[in-house]
Amino acid sequence: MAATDALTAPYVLEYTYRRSVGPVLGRFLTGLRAGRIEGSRSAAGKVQVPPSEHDPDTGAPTTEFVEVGLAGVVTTWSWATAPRPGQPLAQPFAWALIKLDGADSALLHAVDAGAPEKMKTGMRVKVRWQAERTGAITDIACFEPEAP
Amino acid sequence: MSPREIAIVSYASLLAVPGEPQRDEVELLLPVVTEAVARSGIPKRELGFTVSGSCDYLGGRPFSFVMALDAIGAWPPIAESHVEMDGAFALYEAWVRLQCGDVDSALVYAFGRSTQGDLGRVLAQQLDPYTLSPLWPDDTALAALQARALLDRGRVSERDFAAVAARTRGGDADELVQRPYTVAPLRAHDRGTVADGAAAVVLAAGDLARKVCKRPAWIRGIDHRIEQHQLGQRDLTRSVSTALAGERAGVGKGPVDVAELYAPYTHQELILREALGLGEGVEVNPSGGALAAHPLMVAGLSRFGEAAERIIDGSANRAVAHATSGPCLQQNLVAVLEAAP
Amino acid sequence: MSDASKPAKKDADGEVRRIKAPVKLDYTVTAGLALSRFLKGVTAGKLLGQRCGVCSKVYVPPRGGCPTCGVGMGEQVEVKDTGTLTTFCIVNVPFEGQTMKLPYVYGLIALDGADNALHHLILAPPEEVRMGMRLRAEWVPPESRPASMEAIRWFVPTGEPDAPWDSYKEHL
Amino acid sequence: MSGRACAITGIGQTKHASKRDDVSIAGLCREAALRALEDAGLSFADIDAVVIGKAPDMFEGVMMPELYLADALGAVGKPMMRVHTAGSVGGSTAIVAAHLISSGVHERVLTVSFEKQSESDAMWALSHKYPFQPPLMAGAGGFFAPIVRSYIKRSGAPLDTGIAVAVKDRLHALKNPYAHLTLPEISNDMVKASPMLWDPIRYLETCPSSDGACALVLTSAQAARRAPGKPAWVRGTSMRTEPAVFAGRDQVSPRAGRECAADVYRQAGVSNPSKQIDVAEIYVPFSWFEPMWLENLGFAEVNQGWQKTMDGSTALGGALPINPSGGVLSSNPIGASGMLRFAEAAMQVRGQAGAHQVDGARMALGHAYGGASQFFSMWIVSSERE
Repeated sequence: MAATDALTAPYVLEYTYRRSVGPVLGRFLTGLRAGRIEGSRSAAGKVQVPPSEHDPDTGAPTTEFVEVGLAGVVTTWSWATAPRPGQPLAQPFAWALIKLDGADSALLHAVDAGAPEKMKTGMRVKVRWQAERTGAITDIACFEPEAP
Repeated sequence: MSPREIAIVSYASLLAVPGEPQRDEVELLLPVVTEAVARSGIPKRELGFTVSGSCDYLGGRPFSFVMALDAIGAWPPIAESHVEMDGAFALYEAWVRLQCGDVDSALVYAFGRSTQGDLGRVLAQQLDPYTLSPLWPDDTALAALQARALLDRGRVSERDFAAVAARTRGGDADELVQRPYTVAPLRAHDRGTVADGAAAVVLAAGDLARKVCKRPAWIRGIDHRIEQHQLGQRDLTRSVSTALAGERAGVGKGPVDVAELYAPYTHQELILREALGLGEGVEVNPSGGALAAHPLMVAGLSRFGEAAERIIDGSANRAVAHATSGPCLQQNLVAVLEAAP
Repeated sequence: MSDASKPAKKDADGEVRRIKAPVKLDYTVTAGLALSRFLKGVTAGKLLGQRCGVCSKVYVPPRGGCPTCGVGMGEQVEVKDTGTLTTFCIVNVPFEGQTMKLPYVYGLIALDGADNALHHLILAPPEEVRMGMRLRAEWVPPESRPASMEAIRWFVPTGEPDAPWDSYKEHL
Repeated sequence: MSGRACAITGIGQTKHASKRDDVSIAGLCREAALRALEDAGLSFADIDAVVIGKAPDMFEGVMMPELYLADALGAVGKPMMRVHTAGSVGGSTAIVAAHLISSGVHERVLTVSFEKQSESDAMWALSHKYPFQPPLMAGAGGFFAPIVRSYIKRSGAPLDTGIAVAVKDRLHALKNPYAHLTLPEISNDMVKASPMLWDPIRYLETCPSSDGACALVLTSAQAARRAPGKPAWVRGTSMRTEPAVFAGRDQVSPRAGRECAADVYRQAGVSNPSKQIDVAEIYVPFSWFEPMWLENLGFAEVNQGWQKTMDGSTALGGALPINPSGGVLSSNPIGASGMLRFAEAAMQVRGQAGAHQVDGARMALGHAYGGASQFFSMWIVSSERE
């Protein structure tokens, strides 16, 4: 059988899942909609953003929330030359882990920096909100350099 | 209770080359299973346990492992299990099953037709569904965060990444490092070539292994560990789960001749070498590893098979096999294989 | 723009309770070698099975391997487009992508010359459908035949006497 | 069972419902896990390894969810595995976890299975059109209804056998506070009047679609000594598989099921299952599968399983109570359904089944099956270690 003999066909897996988020993520997403970022605080005092549903050390349910800053520090980054469908920005941007002021863990999001030369580990970035917010991680449109 | 002596006694694999006729899962797997079983010298009907690894998302339809059963001829009925993970974790399940003592051999297989979809988008489904996957980060974007963190830590450079690529898949490191970025600081050669493939391994215990194989690859230690999922909660420059699994498997108890490490990205090989304490003298990924060909769900089991082959063919006495799963080396499995039980 | 930012639902107290997560993944899938041969036959109006070289059973459609022997299938065998309905169900459930008007019959058909039974639609008044009923394929016209089992639109009764129980009881 | 003794010291499950809108996927799993840990007198920190199981990832749209769940289930720094053997997965997952104990590899293992079915739609996930494949079959009911028809033809069972099972299991569910379906008004007439979906299967003869999770803590005998409650002991485990389609296949009473049962009976020293087994939780997603499995499992002669159903033997208070929890017909979080059977068997021999307790139950069978009636997993648990 020749190389081209097997039949092939396009196939699309398409569906819209409906996720219930539970109380902890619900609070986080409600905060985003209101323009506020909240993390969880563990018994040992560690602040996680996004919040964890449980204490990372003990496994106990999260009960304490802390509002953190809307700006923070890039702990590491990469540069997406050709953004893919669904990603936060259509033009080239940086993926970054961002430790928000007051948080002990870093959040993954995009940074609209224009060019990779503008990116640096340790730089400060701030939230750019979506104009219309619905209560989703995408309510944060992206981050942008704090001082241009 | 000291663990029972278990060895890899045979291995076979098939990587589909682009442009070949398009085999389906069964057609990829059937010759591989047939060859591994034939090489083991154990009649198929006598194998005590069968376990496989695969993932539905590679083809986008549920129950892919059910269709693949035709490749093994499960009749009369067989004692069988399946993990929705890399086949290396299926091998771990088989090892545990053999430790129970009532069966002496097992067939482990894996298949993955990873080229059917856009792997970058497919792997985004692996992430926290509330805060990560809605952003659709692709695997390269995340691996590049890890690579940058490693560069920032110092001691390694992008040229070191290129050197890993040059060693395992050919090319000149100085030339490779001049090429354009895909997702900076990574370039095309830093990511494994996505491939379709299948692999199978036969395990046997004690005297049966000695009977069917001249130099069985004895599993002297095996362990796996998982880490936090959120990248922002880990030190991405170190693989603590690999270090712990390696320690539990006994990697440091003797000299290592060869290591087959499942590193889908060049910089991850560097992180894994460090976590396992593998010095300059250790030959790493003579097979080309997951960089030369990266069939998901198969690449980990292949590392076990390739490492075992080096023991079986007499070219190594002590080997390390490693498999990973998840974004940026979240989960890691390590085994030590030796010529002497 | 993000295809993930669909509005979240909220309850009366305003707390976000759920999110919508649209997923769209594009694949190119293969029918594999054995099924491709069969499907090309189907578009030409032929049902080409394969016989296992070990157990001699004929499978239609052929499979990548013999399910009981775990070996590649051998000799190609053309089977008839007539057969016996071994068992069936009457579908009364609406679902997305359905092509038949409810209620309709769906069953297992042992084709003459094949050793397995295949699933397909039966076009007949549900109350008249019986186990053992003799059927024949009704093909989609050649110019519009797809490369799938849907090249056969459905099976219809031939009007022959029912097959005896012993002739199909192994195909349940 | 081979290897070291394995004890079940903790059992937990969620309240099952068509939509557990109050929890995330992790929250659902943790609800069951925390109950199992509390029952075992342990915390996440005491656990050596975690094994999770669920049916296809596409049900929730999370690929390899063990990665995302590692933190929530206390697995960070530990071994974690994910099993998937179709509908039998909940049972297989418990067996893989039991092997981690009986092999001597670990002392305390947490195993969790779940399905959050409401995040998608099972019919969509199971019936969407894939290139080159045969026309749509209308979900699991469309697949299994012809097999039920074959059973009726072969056995000559009265046509209301399925109705009897549907009523009995729903009456049992009324005694189970975790059950999804609670139909106090259930009756033969009500089942009979429900729509015929996949003739011969009526709406009320089918299982619901549920959100839910189940968790078990398994330990070595030594670790079980420190458990606050009485353990159940695993006396046998078995898994068997056969191909989905082959010439001459008996889909009504698959050989894999018969051999799986024979294997697990042998390990537990059971020569007469009807006599020696006090209660069985078997996987009955469509009511007719009770008589079919009674035969396949050796509780009844071939073609006579329906007699036990019809004479009341399988109801609570009967000679061989089947599915005192209400079974899959009352709660069906698919990935967890098998483990719920295994868990109920263990609850029965521990005497902790409350209103659905079978008096004096000492030996119980947990059973699950999946795929095209081709994957089987079973365990036998007992109040006695040997």
